[in-house]
Amino acid sequence: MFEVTIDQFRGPLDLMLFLIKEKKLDLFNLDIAELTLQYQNYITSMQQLNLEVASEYLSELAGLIEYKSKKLLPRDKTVLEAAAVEDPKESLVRRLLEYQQFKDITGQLQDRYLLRQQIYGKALSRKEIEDVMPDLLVEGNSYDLIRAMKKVMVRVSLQQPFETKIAARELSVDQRIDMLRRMINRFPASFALEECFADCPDIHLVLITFLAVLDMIRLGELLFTVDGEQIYLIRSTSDDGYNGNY
Amino acid sequence: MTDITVIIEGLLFIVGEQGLSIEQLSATLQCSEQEVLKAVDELSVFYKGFNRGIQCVNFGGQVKLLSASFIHPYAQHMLSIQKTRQLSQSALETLAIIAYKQPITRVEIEEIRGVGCDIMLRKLQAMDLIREKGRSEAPGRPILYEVTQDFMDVFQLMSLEELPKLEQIANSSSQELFD
Amino acid sequence: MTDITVIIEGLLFIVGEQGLSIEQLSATLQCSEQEVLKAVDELSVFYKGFNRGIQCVNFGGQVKLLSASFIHPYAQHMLSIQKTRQLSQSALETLAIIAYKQPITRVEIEEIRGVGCDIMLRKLQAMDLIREKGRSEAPGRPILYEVTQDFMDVFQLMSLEELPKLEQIANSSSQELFD
Repeated sequence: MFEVTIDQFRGPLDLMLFLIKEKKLDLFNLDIAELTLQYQNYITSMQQLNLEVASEYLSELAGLIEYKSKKLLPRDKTVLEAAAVEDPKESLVRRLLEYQQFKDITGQLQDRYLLRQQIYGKALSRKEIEDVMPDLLVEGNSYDLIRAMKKVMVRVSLQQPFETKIAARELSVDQRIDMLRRMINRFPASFALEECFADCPDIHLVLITFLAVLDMIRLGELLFTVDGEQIYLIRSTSDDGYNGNY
Repeated sequence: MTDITVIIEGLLFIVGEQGLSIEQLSATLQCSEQEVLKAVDELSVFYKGFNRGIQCVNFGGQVKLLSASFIHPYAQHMLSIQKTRQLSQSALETLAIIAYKQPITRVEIEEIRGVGCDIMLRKLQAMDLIREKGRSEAPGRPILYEVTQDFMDVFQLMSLEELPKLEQIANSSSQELFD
Repeated sequence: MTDITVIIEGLLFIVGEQGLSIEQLSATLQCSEQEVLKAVDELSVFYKGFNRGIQCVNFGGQVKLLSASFIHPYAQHMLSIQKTRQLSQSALETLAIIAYKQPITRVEIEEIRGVGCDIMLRKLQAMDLIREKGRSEAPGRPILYEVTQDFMDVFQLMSLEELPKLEQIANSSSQELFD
């Protein structure tokens, strides 16, 4: 049984590279039948765990099975040569090698990115040169703004299904706390406990939410009072020391 | 320069024209105000010692780096020949979100755009297109942003009412998706 | 430092993090790009030569002053700077492919990665790390993507040439696969 989950892979090629390494397959003399078997086992075990397997993984699986079955068919050399098609094995190996190259470069990019995050620029000195600043440096009109807002809205509406999918997945208590913090911002200073469950599609999330609320009370972010059978939560107004001033 | 002087130089650079007080520096570096003053002196002398485009000044206990004044005519020339700047798509999107939803916090903008926009907000602020408008009541009391008078000028708006309602945009954009 | 170097230092200080291109400097100072390049070199060497809290960099032809990296912990302490965000592996892969193969269409990127990346491309565009660069002649005339000036900045690249050659990576990585 694998201890890794599908989420750790960035796609079917990443998974194949993992299997090739894990099963010590020879990339330059790739046994497609063996790779197909391993890949299929993996996908099946993920599906048995009820993990969602993206369609990309399944379409590559179909491709692998096709390669494998072609290999089993009796070869007709003349047909193959006449068609002058690339050997499917070679093309798969080429794709894997190319993908591996880009996978390798990401480490370097990540390092460079993190280093750059640690050095800062300074803002434009406005006061120093105020008297020489021309009035308008920027050009634009209201149509630019409306178009930009349209783009934002289209993107948000396209992303909605993805976000719902994530919400329906299992959340950790910490993740739920982050969500609650944002939700609670929009609530009045005191509100009923039930408000926190308003977006819970199942009992599991209700439980996680309850744990999250308890934790937030422990952290002092929420206070609670009991009125009859009704529990009310109150946002703690204590300043946590954050002030954006220098 | 000594280590503490170098760190002070870096910090003064980052905060820019706002500068830092001797107390702030001493608290950050966990050393005495005497030591800070000595380091600031060393820094001023270092900048004076060379022919430099930057100077280090201490005005009433507020230490800052400034450009040397003979630079200003060049800066003026530079700005006058600069072509009008085109706002990038992400700048426009950020401005649009603020104009429609103001006052709004950084986190709320990031939720809508799906990407961080800390640097973008600083750029827009430096361009005087947005400004800080108090703080939200939310935990951490994050800064609220709103658009400025300059924003209205740049986009030729009499008031924000002139922008179409979001529902109108939504209707037209969903059509656009399917044609 | 020579006069022109001093003026460049002052101008770079004033404009801050957006920096100035060699062309902008040459137009402002009314001198050749060669002279500007020489002065910028002199400035970089001057900053490197001392133990300094500021550095002069050239990322993708945009010259700017930035704080030295060892200032980071102090700045973080003083300015309550938010934690550095990591880019996801998928974002990095997509960016790497574009940087090496640009201009490139979405379909070509998806062929290499083996997964769809429509939303990823839009996020990277919103972050100003990639931009549209016309359309391919291929059927359907798909959009071509390339990396932006901001990409050069966030990965501290003077030019894309600085990235390792792909063949070099291929050799080392295939070895790595089998040890």
